[in-house]
Amino acid sequence: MAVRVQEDDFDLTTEVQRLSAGRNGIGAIVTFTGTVRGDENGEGIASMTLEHYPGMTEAELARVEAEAHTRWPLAATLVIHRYGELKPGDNIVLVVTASRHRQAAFEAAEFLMDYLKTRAPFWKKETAPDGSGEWVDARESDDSAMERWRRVR
Amino acid sequence: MAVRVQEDDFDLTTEVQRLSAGRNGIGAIVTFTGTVRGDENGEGIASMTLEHYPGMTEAELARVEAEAHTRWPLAATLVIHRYGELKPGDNIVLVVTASRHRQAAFEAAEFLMDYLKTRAPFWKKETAPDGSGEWVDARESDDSAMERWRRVR
Amino acid sequence: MKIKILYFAWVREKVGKSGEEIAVPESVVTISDLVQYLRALGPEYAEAFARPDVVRAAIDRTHVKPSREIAGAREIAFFPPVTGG
Amino acid sequence: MKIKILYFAWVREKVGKSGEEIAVPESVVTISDLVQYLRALGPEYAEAFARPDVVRAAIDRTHVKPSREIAGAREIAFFPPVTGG
Repeated sequence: MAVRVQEDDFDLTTEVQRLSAGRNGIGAIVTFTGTVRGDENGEGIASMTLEHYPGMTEAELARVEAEAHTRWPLAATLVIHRYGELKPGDNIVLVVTASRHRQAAFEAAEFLMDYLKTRAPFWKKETAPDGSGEWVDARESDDSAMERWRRVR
Repeated sequence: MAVRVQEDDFDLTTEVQRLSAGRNGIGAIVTFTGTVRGDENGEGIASMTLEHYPGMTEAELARVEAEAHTRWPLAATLVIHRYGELKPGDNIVLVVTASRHRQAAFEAAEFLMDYLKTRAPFWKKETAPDGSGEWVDARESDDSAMERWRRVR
Repeated sequence: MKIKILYFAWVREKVGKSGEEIAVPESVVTISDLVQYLRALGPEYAEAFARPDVVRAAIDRTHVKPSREIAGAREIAFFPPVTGG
Repeated sequence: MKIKILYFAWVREKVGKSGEEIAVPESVVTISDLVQYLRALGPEYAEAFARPDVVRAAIDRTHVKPSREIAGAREIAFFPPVTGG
Protein backbone atom coordinates (compact mmCIF):
# COMPACT_ATOMS: atom_id res chain seq x y z
CA MET A 1 0.00 0.00 0.00
CA ALA A 2 1.36 3.36 -0.97
CA VAL A 3 0.07 6.87 -1.61
CA ARG A 4 2.03 9.72 -3.13
CA VAL A 5 1.08 13.32 -3.82
CA GLN A 6 3.68 14.97 -6.02
CA GLU A 7 4.37 17.68 -8.56
CA ASP A 8 6.57 15.40 -10.69
CA ASP A 9 5.40 13.05 -13.40
CA PHE A 10 5.40 9.28 -12.91
CA ASP A 11 6.46 6.38 -15.12
CA LEU A 12 4.05 3.50 -15.57
CA THR A 13 6.61 0.72 -16.06
CA THR A 14 8.74 1.87 -13.13
CA GLU A 15 5.80 2.04 -10.75
CA VAL A 16 4.33 -1.32 -11.77
CA GLN A 17 7.70 -3.07 -11.53
CA ARG A 18 8.36 -1.57 -8.11
CA LEU A 19 4.94 -2.68 -6.92
CA SER A 20 5.14 -6.26 -8.17
CA ALA A 21 8.82 -6.96 -7.51
CA GLY A 22 9.33 -9.97 -5.27
CA ARG A 23 5.63 -10.80 -5.07
CA ASN A 24 5.04 -14.32 -6.28
CA GLY A 25 1.28 -14.62 -6.38
CA ILE A 26 0.32 -11.75 -8.68
CA GLY A 27 -1.58 -12.72 -11.82
CA ALA A 28 -3.38 -9.49 -12.66
CA ILE A 29 -2.27 -5.86 -12.63
CA VAL A 30 -4.63 -3.03 -13.53
CA THR A 31 -3.50 0.56 -13.99
CA PHE A 32 -5.64 3.64 -14.43
CA THR A 33 -4.01 6.79 -15.71
CA GLY A 34 -5.99 10.03 -15.78
CA THR A 35 -4.64 12.59 -18.25
CA VAL A 36 -5.36 16.22 -19.12
CA ARG A 37 -7.71 16.38 -22.10
CA GLY A 38 -6.70 19.01 -24.63
CA ASP A 39 -10.25 20.16 -25.20
CA GLU A 40 -13.34 20.49 -23.04
CA ASN A 41 -16.83 21.19 -24.39
CA GLY A 42 -15.30 21.71 -27.79
CA GLU A 43 -12.86 24.39 -26.66
CA GLY A 44 -9.13 23.96 -26.31
CA ILE A 45 -7.36 24.53 -23.02
CA ALA A 46 -3.83 25.87 -22.53
CA SER A 47 -3.18 24.32 -19.14
CA MET A 48 -4.78 22.89 -16.03
CA THR A 49 -3.72 23.76 -12.50
CA LEU A 50 -4.37 21.37 -9.66
CA GLU A 51 -4.70 22.75 -6.15
CA HIS A 52 -4.92 20.42 -3.17
CA TYR A 53 -5.10 20.36 0.61
CA PRO A 54 -1.69 19.15 1.81
CA GLY A 55 -2.05 16.73 4.70
CA MET A 56 -5.71 15.98 4.12
CA THR A 57 -5.02 14.73 0.60
CA GLU A 58 -2.59 12.07 1.77
CA ALA A 59 -4.86 11.11 4.69
CA GLU A 60 -7.91 10.81 2.46
CA LEU A 61 -6.10 8.77 -0.20
CA ALA A 62 -4.73 6.44 2.49
CA ARG A 63 -8.26 5.95 3.90
CA VAL A 64 -9.61 5.14 0.44
CA GLU A 65 -6.77 2.71 -0.21
CA ALA A 66 -7.22 0.97 3.15
CA GLU A 67 -10.94 0.60 2.41
CA ALA A 68 -10.12 -1.13 -0.91
CA HIS A 69 -7.93 -3.63 0.91
CA THR A 70 -10.79 -4.55 3.24
CA ARG A 71 -13.05 -5.25 0.26
CA TRP A 72 -10.79 -7.17 -2.14
CA PRO A 73 -7.85 -9.58 -1.81
CA LEU A 74 -5.16 -7.26 -3.13
CA ALA A 75 -1.46 -8.09 -3.21
CA ALA A 76 -0.50 -4.44 -3.64
CA THR A 77 -1.90 -1.03 -4.53
CA LEU A 78 -0.51 2.36 -5.42
CA VAL A 79 -2.11 5.79 -5.78
CA ILE A 80 -0.16 8.75 -7.16
CA HIS A 81 -1.82 12.13 -7.67
CA ARG A 82 -0.05 15.14 -9.13
CA TYR A 83 -0.62 18.82 -8.34
CA GLY A 84 0.58 22.07 -9.89
CA GLU A 85 0.35 23.24 -13.50
CA LEU A 86 -0.19 20.55 -16.12
CA LYS A 87 -0.42 20.68 -19.91
CA PRO A 88 -2.78 18.79 -22.24
CA GLY A 89 -1.72 15.16 -22.44
CA ASP A 90 0.07 15.28 -19.07
CA ASN A 91 -0.61 12.61 -16.48
CA ILE A 92 -2.78 13.63 -13.50
CA VAL A 93 -3.38 10.49 -11.51
CA LEU A 94 -2.23 6.88 -11.39
CA VAL A 95 -3.94 3.99 -9.65
CA VAL A 96 -2.38 0.52 -9.71
CA THR A 97 -3.96 -2.62 -8.27
CA ALA A 98 -2.40 -6.08 -8.22
CA SER A 99 -4.15 -9.33 -7.31
CA ARG A 100 -4.18 -13.05 -8.12
CA HIS A 101 -7.16 -12.72 -10.44
CA ARG A 102 -8.40 -9.96 -12.68
CA GLN A 103 -11.83 -9.31 -11.17
CA ALA A 104 -10.47 -8.04 -7.86
CA ALA A 105 -7.86 -5.90 -9.61
CA PHE A 106 -10.42 -4.32 -11.96
CA GLU A 107 -13.04 -3.70 -9.30
CA ALA A 108 -10.58 -2.25 -6.80
CA ALA A 109 -9.11 0.11 -9.41
CA GLU A 110 -12.59 1.40 -10.31
CA PHE A 111 -13.46 1.73 -6.65
CA LEU A 112 -10.29 3.69 -5.92
CA MET A 113 -10.95 6.07 -8.80
CA ASP A 114 -14.62 6.56 -7.90
CA TYR A 115 -13.79 7.30 -4.26
CA LEU A 116 -10.82 9.46 -5.08
CA LYS A 117 -12.90 11.56 -7.48
CA THR A 118 -15.47 12.37 -4.82
CA ARG A 119 -13.32 12.50 -1.69
CA ALA A 120 -9.70 13.50 -2.35
CA PRO A 121 -9.35 17.28 -1.84
CA PHE A 122 -8.15 18.34 -5.29
CA TRP A 123 -9.52 21.19 -7.41
CA LYS A 124 -8.88 21.73 -11.09
CA LYS A 125 -8.68 25.12 -12.75
CA GLU A 126 -8.54 25.27 -16.53
CA THR A 127 -6.72 28.08 -18.27
CA ALA A 128 -8.00 28.92 -21.76
CA PRO A 129 -5.65 29.94 -24.60
CA ASP A 130 -6.62 33.60 -23.92
CA GLY A 131 -5.34 33.26 -20.34
CA SER A 132 -8.71 33.28 -18.59
CA GLY A 133 -9.13 30.71 -15.86
CA GLU A 134 -12.14 28.72 -14.76
CA TRP A 135 -12.65 26.24 -11.93
CA VAL A 136 -13.91 22.88 -13.13
CA ASP A 137 -17.36 21.93 -11.85
CA ALA A 138 -17.84 18.62 -10.05
CA ARG A 139 -19.54 16.03 -12.24
CA GLU A 140 -22.76 14.54 -10.95
CA SER A 141 -21.83 11.28 -12.64
CA ASP A 142 -18.89 11.01 -10.25
CA ASP A 143 -21.26 11.08 -7.29
CA SER A 144 -23.46 8.41 -8.81
CA ALA A 145 -20.39 6.31 -9.68
CA MET A 146 -19.46 6.31 -6.01
CA GLU A 147 -23.00 5.52 -4.89
CA ARG A 148 -22.89 2.08 -6.52
CA TRP A 149 -20.25 0.90 -4.05
CA ARG A 150 -22.68 1.64 -1.20
CA ARG A 151 -25.26 -0.63 -2.78
CA VAL A 152 -22.83 -3.42 -3.61
CA ARG A 153 -21.81 -4.24 -0.05
CA MET B 1 -6.76 -0.36 -32.94
CA ALA B 2 -3.91 -2.82 -32.84
CA VAL B 3 -3.37 -6.49 -32.06
CA ARG B 4 0.00 -8.19 -31.64
CA VAL B 5 0.91 -11.82 -30.95
CA GLN B 6 4.56 -12.10 -30.05
CA GLU B 7 7.20 -14.10 -28.20
CA ASP B 8 8.93 -10.97 -26.89
CA ASP B 9 8.04 -9.06 -23.76
CA PHE B 10 6.36 -5.65 -23.88
CA ASP B 11 6.93 -2.40 -22.01
CA LEU B 12 3.94 -0.69 -20.44
CA THR B 13 5.17 2.90 -20.73
CA THR B 14 6.29 2.46 -24.34
CA GLU B 15 2.99 0.95 -25.42
CA VAL B 16 0.82 3.50 -23.64
CA GLN B 17 2.84 6.43 -24.99
CA ARG B 18 2.67 5.05 -28.53
CA LEU B 19 -1.07 4.60 -28.22
CA SER B 20 -1.87 8.04 -26.85
CA ALA B 21 0.68 10.10 -28.81
CA GLY B 22 -0.95 12.87 -30.82
CA ARG B 23 -4.45 12.12 -29.53
CA ASN B 24 -5.87 15.21 -27.91
CA GLY B 25 -9.10 13.97 -26.35
CA ILE B 26 -7.87 11.18 -24.11
CA GLY B 27 -8.62 11.58 -20.40
CA ALA B 28 -8.54 7.97 -19.21
CA ILE B 29 -6.17 5.10 -19.95
CA VAL B 30 -6.68 1.65 -18.46
CA THR B 31 -4.14 -1.14 -18.77
CA PHE B 32 -4.52 -4.75 -17.80
CA THR B 33 -1.40 -6.90 -17.51
CA GLY B 34 -1.74 -10.63 -16.96
CA THR B 35 1.34 -12.25 -15.42
CA VAL B 36 2.53 -15.78 -14.64
CA ARG B 37 1.77 -16.63 -11.02
CA GLY B 38 4.64 -18.42 -9.31
CA ASP B 39 2.34 -20.85 -7.53
CA GLU B 40 -0.91 -22.57 -8.38
CA ASN B 41 -3.05 -24.47 -5.87
CA GLY B 42 -0.28 -24.07 -3.36
CA GLU B 43 2.41 -25.65 -5.56
CA GLY B 44 5.24 -23.79 -7.25
CA ILE B 45 5.68 -23.87 -11.02
CA ALA B 46 8.95 -23.73 -12.94
CA SER B 47 7.58 -22.32 -16.16
CA MET B 48 4.49 -21.90 -18.30
CA THR B 49 4.37 -22.56 -22.02
CA LEU B 50 1.77 -20.86 -24.19
CA GLU B 51 0.73 -22.54 -27.41
CA HIS B 52 -1.52 -20.74 -29.88
CA TYR B 53 -3.13 -21.08 -33.29
CA PRO B 54 -1.24 -18.71 -35.59
CA GLY B 55 -3.58 -16.89 -37.92
CA MET B 56 -6.71 -17.60 -35.92
CA THR B 57 -5.30 -15.89 -32.84
CA GLU B 58 -4.78 -12.59 -34.61
CA ALA B 59 -8.16 -12.86 -36.36
CA GLU B 60 -9.99 -13.61 -33.12
CA LEU B 61 -8.28 -10.82 -31.17
CA ALA B 62 -9.09 -8.36 -33.97
CA ARG B 63 -12.75 -9.42 -33.88
CA VAL B 64 -12.90 -8.95 -30.11
CA GLU B 65 -11.24 -5.55 -30.40
CA ALA B 66 -13.59 -4.40 -33.16
CA GLU B 67 -16.56 -5.48 -31.03
CA ALA B 68 -15.30 -3.32 -28.14
CA HIS B 69 -15.17 -0.30 -30.45
CA THR B 70 -18.81 -0.79 -31.43
CA ARG B 71 -19.83 -0.82 -27.75
CA TRP B 72 -17.80 2.04 -26.25
CA PRO B 73 -16.45 5.38 -27.47
CA LEU B 74 -12.77 4.45 -27.48
CA ALA B 75 -9.98 6.68 -28.74
CA ALA B 76 -7.55 3.78 -29.02
CA THR B 77 -7.03 0.17 -27.96
CA LEU B 78 -4.19 -2.30 -27.96
CA VAL B 79 -4.01 -6.03 -27.29
CA ILE B 80 -0.68 -7.86 -27.00
CA HIS B 81 -0.52 -11.57 -26.20
CA ARG B 82 2.71 -13.50 -25.79
CA TYR B 83 3.40 -17.14 -26.61
CA GLY B 84 6.30 -19.52 -25.92
CA GLU B 85 7.93 -20.39 -22.61
CA LEU B 86 7.42 -17.94 -19.76
CA LYS B 87 8.72 -17.83 -16.19
CA PRO B 88 6.89 -16.85 -12.97
CA GLY B 89 6.40 -13.10 -12.89
CA ASP B 90 6.66 -12.76 -16.69
CA ASN B 91 4.05 -10.81 -18.60
CA ILE B 92 1.50 -12.85 -20.59
CA VAL B 93 -1.01 -10.37 -21.94
CA LEU B 94 -1.53 -6.63 -22.17
CA VAL B 95 -4.78 -4.81 -22.87
CA VAL B 96 -4.84 -1.02 -23.13
CA THR B 97 -7.95 1.11 -23.60
CA ALA B 98 -8.06 4.89 -23.95
CA SER B 99 -11.15 7.06 -23.86
CA ARG B 100 -12.36 10.51 -22.79
CA HIS B 101 -13.82 9.22 -19.54
CA ARG B 102 -12.91 6.40 -17.23
CA GLN B 103 -16.09 4.32 -17.37
CA ALA B 104 -15.71 3.42 -21.04
CA ALA B 105 -12.00 2.66 -20.60
CA PHE B 106 -12.61 0.39 -17.59
CA GLU B 107 -15.58 -1.45 -19.10
CA ALA B 108 -13.88 -1.99 -22.45
CA ALA B 109 -10.73 -3.34 -20.80
CA GLU B 110 -12.76 -5.83 -18.76
CA PHE B 111 -14.76 -6.79 -21.83
CA LEU B 112 -11.60 -7.37 -23.87
CA MET B 113 -10.11 -9.57 -21.16
CA ASP B 114 -13.33 -11.56 -20.65
CA TYR B 115 -13.74 -12.19 -24.37
CA LEU B 116 -10.08 -12.92 -24.94
CA LYS B 117 -10.06 -15.48 -22.11
CA THR B 118 -12.90 -17.47 -23.65
CA ARG B 119 -12.25 -16.98 -27.38
CA ALA B 120 -8.57 -16.40 -28.23
CA PRO B 121 -6.97 -19.75 -29.15
CA PHE B 122 -4.23 -19.98 -26.51
CA TRP B 123 -3.44 -22.94 -24.30
CA LYS B 124 -1.29 -22.89 -21.19
CA LYS B 125 0.87 -25.78 -20.05
CA GLU B 126 2.48 -25.55 -16.62
CA THR B 127 5.79 -27.24 -15.94
CA ALA B 128 6.41 -28.25 -12.31
CA PRO B 129 9.85 -28.01 -10.68
CA ASP B 130 10.25 -31.80 -11.27
CA GLY B 131 9.83 -31.27 -15.02
CA SER B 132 6.34 -32.75 -15.33
CA GLY B 133 3.92 -30.82 -17.48
CA GLU B 134 0.19 -30.28 -17.17
CA TRP B 135 -2.30 -28.45 -19.36
CA VAL B 136 -4.24 -25.78 -17.50
CA ASP B 137 -8.00 -26.42 -17.29
CA ALA B 138 -10.39 -23.73 -18.48
CA ARG B 139 -12.02 -21.86 -15.61
CA GLU B 140 -15.78 -21.87 -15.44
CA SER B 141 -15.66 -18.37 -13.96
CA ASP B 142 -14.21 -17.16 -17.26
CA ASP B 143 -17.29 -18.40 -19.09
CA SER B 144 -19.62 -16.72 -16.64
CA ALA B 145 -17.55 -13.51 -16.83
CA MET B 146 -18.18 -13.43 -20.56
CA GLU B 147 -21.86 -14.22 -20.17
CA ARG B 148 -22.54 -10.92 -18.42
CA TRP B 149 -21.75 -8.98 -21.60
CA ARG B 150 -24.57 -10.85 -23.35
CA ARG B 151 -27.01 -9.69 -20.71
CA VAL B 152 -25.78 -6.10 -20.61
CA ARG B 153 -26.73 -5.22 -24.19
CA MET C 1 -12.21 29.65 20.97
CA LYS C 2 -9.52 30.33 18.36
CA ILE C 3 -9.63 28.12 15.28
CA LYS C 4 -7.40 27.86 12.22
CA ILE C 5 -9.57 28.21 9.12
CA LEU C 6 -8.40 27.25 5.61
CA TYR C 7 -9.94 28.10 2.23
CA PHE C 8 -9.32 26.32 -1.07
CA ALA C 9 -9.98 26.85 -4.79
CA TRP C 10 -12.68 29.44 -5.55
CA VAL C 11 -13.61 29.77 -1.89
CA ARG C 12 -10.00 30.88 -1.30
CA GLU C 13 -10.12 33.28 -4.27
CA LYS C 14 -13.38 34.87 -3.13
CA VAL C 15 -12.38 35.24 0.51
CA GLY C 16 -9.06 36.62 -0.71
CA LYS C 17 -6.82 34.55 1.53
CA SER C 18 -5.82 30.94 1.99
CA GLY C 19 -6.36 30.86 5.73
CA GLU C 20 -6.62 32.73 9.02
CA GLU C 21 -7.03 32.32 12.77
CA ILE C 22 -10.49 33.29 13.92
CA ALA C 23 -11.85 33.77 17.43
CA VAL C 24 -15.22 32.06 17.33
CA PRO C 25 -17.96 33.08 19.82
CA GLU C 26 -19.54 30.35 21.91
CA SER C 27 -22.84 30.67 20.06
CA VAL C 28 -21.17 29.01 17.07
CA VAL C 29 -21.73 25.30 17.63
CA THR C 30 -21.82 23.59 14.22
CA ILE C 31 -20.20 24.00 10.81
CA SER C 32 -23.47 25.63 9.66
CA ASP C 33 -23.25 28.14 12.47
CA LEU C 34 -19.65 28.89 11.52
CA VAL C 35 -20.63 29.51 7.90
CA GLN C 36 -23.33 31.94 9.04
CA TYR C 37 -20.81 33.67 11.28
CA LEU C 38 -18.24 33.97 8.48
CA ARG C 39 -20.82 35.34 6.01
CA ALA C 40 -21.34 38.31 8.31
CA LEU C 41 -17.63 39.19 8.41
CA GLY C 42 -17.69 41.09 5.12
CA PRO C 43 -18.82 41.10 1.48
CA GLU C 44 -15.96 38.81 0.38
CA TYR C 45 -17.15 36.16 2.86
CA ALA C 46 -20.79 36.70 1.89
CA GLU C 47 -19.77 36.12 -1.72
CA ALA C 48 -17.70 33.00 -0.97
CA PHE C 49 -20.51 31.45 1.08
CA ALA C 50 -23.39 32.78 -1.05
CA ARG C 51 -24.56 29.21 -1.64
CA PRO C 52 -23.68 27.48 1.64
CA ASP C 53 -24.95 24.11 0.37
CA VAL C 54 -22.24 24.10 -2.31
CA VAL C 55 -19.32 24.74 0.00
CA ARG C 56 -17.89 21.61 1.62
CA ALA C 57 -16.11 21.42 4.97
CA ALA C 58 -13.48 19.34 6.72
CA ILE C 59 -12.58 19.27 10.42
CA ASP C 60 -9.02 18.25 11.17
CA ARG C 61 -8.63 16.90 7.62
CA THR C 62 -11.75 14.74 7.59
CA HIS C 63 -14.87 15.48 5.53
CA VAL C 64 -17.83 16.54 7.71
CA LYS C 65 -21.48 17.48 7.19
CA PRO C 66 -22.81 21.01 7.99
CA SER C 67 -24.47 19.69 11.15
CA ARG C 68 -21.17 18.55 12.66
CA GLU C 69 -20.21 20.28 15.90
CA ILE C 70 -16.90 22.09 15.86
CA ALA C 71 -15.99 21.70 19.52
CA GLY C 72 -12.37 20.58 19.83
CA ALA C 73 -11.49 21.33 16.21
CA ARG C 74 -7.95 22.52 15.54
CA GLU C 75 -8.28 23.10 11.78
CA ILE C 76 -11.43 23.70 9.74
CA ALA C 77 -11.34 23.90 5.94
CA PHE C 78 -13.91 25.17 3.42
CA PHE C 79 -13.78 24.27 -0.25
CA PRO C 80 -15.91 23.55 -3.35
CA PRO C 81 -16.87 19.98 -4.30
CA VAL C 82 -13.63 18.21 -5.18
CA THR C 83 -12.66 17.70 -8.82
CA GLY C 84 -9.48 15.62 -8.72
CA GLY C 85 -8.68 12.37 -10.48
CA MET D 1 -13.15 -34.06 -50.14
CA LYS D 2 -9.63 -33.39 -48.82
CA ILE D 3 -9.42 -31.16 -45.75
CA LYS D 4 -6.51 -29.79 -43.75
CA ILE D 5 -6.98 -30.72 -40.10
CA LEU D 6 -5.05 -29.10 -37.23
CA TYR D 7 -4.71 -30.20 -33.61
CA PHE D 8 -3.65 -28.08 -30.64
CA ALA D 9 -2.57 -28.54 -27.01
CA TRP D 10 -3.49 -31.91 -25.51
CA VAL D 11 -5.55 -32.87 -28.56
CA ARG D 12 -2.33 -32.51 -30.56
CA GLU D 13 -0.34 -34.50 -28.01
CA LYS D 14 -2.86 -37.35 -27.94
CA VAL D 15 -3.27 -37.58 -31.70
CA GLY D 16 0.51 -37.42 -31.95
CA LYS D 17 0.72 -34.81 -34.70
CA SER D 18 -0.06 -31.15 -35.19
CA GLY D 19 -1.96 -31.60 -38.42
CA GLU D 20 -2.69 -33.67 -41.52
CA GLU D 21 -4.60 -33.77 -44.78
CA ILE D 22 -7.55 -36.12 -44.62
CA ALA D 23 -9.85 -37.38 -47.37
CA VAL D 24 -13.29 -37.14 -45.84
CA PRO D 25 -16.12 -39.38 -47.19
CA GLU D 26 -19.35 -37.69 -48.29
CA SER D 27 -21.26 -39.15 -45.37
CA VAL D 28 -19.39 -36.75 -43.10
CA VAL D 29 -21.53 -33.60 -43.08
CA THR D 30 -21.00 -31.81 -39.76
CA ILE D 31 -18.19 -31.26 -37.26
CA SER D 32 -19.83 -33.96 -35.09
CA ASP D 33 -19.71 -36.40 -38.00
CA LEU D 34 -16.05 -35.56 -38.53
CA VAL D 35 -15.24 -36.22 -34.88
CA GLN D 36 -16.96 -39.63 -35.11
CA TYR D 37 -15.03 -40.37 -38.29
CA LEU D 38 -11.70 -39.40 -36.71
CA ARG D 39 -12.36 -41.48 -33.57
CA ALA D 40 -12.50 -44.59 -35.75
CA LEU D 41 -9.09 -43.93 -37.32
CA GLY D 42 -7.12 -45.42 -34.43
CA PRO D 43 -6.68 -45.60 -30.67
CA GLU D 44 -4.78 -42.26 -30.53
CA TYR D 45 -7.77 -40.51 -32.14
CA ALA D 46 -10.22 -42.39 -29.91
CA GLU D 47 -8.22 -41.17 -26.93
CA ALA D 48 -8.02 -37.55 -28.13
CA PHE D 49 -11.77 -37.40 -28.81
CA ALA D 50 -12.83 -39.61 -25.88
CA ARG D 51 -15.02 -36.76 -24.59
CA PRO D 52 -16.20 -35.07 -27.78
CA ASP D 53 -18.11 -32.41 -25.85
CA VAL D 54 -14.84 -31.10 -24.39
CA VAL D 55 -13.03 -30.70 -27.70
CA ARG D 56 -13.69 -27.40 -29.48
CA ALA D 57 -13.57 -26.81 -33.22
CA ALA D 58 -12.86 -24.00 -35.67
CA ILE D 59 -13.54 -23.86 -39.39
CA ASP D 60 -11.27 -21.57 -41.35
CA ARG D 61 -10.13 -19.91 -38.11
CA THR D 62 -13.58 -19.17 -36.71
CA HIS D 63 -15.12 -20.93 -33.70
CA VAL D 64 -17.97 -23.25 -34.69
CA LYS D 65 -20.45 -25.53 -32.93
CA PRO D 66 -20.47 -29.34 -33.43
CA SER D 67 -23.60 -29.05 -35.59
CA ARG D 68 -21.87 -26.80 -38.14
CA GLU D 69 -21.61 -28.29 -41.65
CA ILE D 70 -18.11 -28.61 -43.01
CA ALA D 71 -18.89 -28.19 -46.70
CA GLY D 72 -16.44 -25.73 -48.26
CA ALA D 73 -14.03 -25.78 -45.30
CA ARG D 74 -10.35 -25.41 -46.14
CA GLU D 75 -8.97 -25.78 -42.60
CA ILE D 76 -10.57 -27.41 -39.58
CA ALA D 77 -8.96 -27.24 -36.13
CA PHE D 78 -9.64 -29.21 -32.94
CA PHE D 79 -8.49 -28.06 -29.53
CA PRO D 80 -9.36 -27.99 -25.80
CA PRO D 81 -11.23 -25.03 -24.25
CA VAL D 82 -8.90 -22.04 -24.53
CA THR D 83 -6.89 -20.90 -21.50
CA GLY D 84 -5.11 -17.73 -22.63
CA GLY D 85 -5.08 -14.32 -21.06
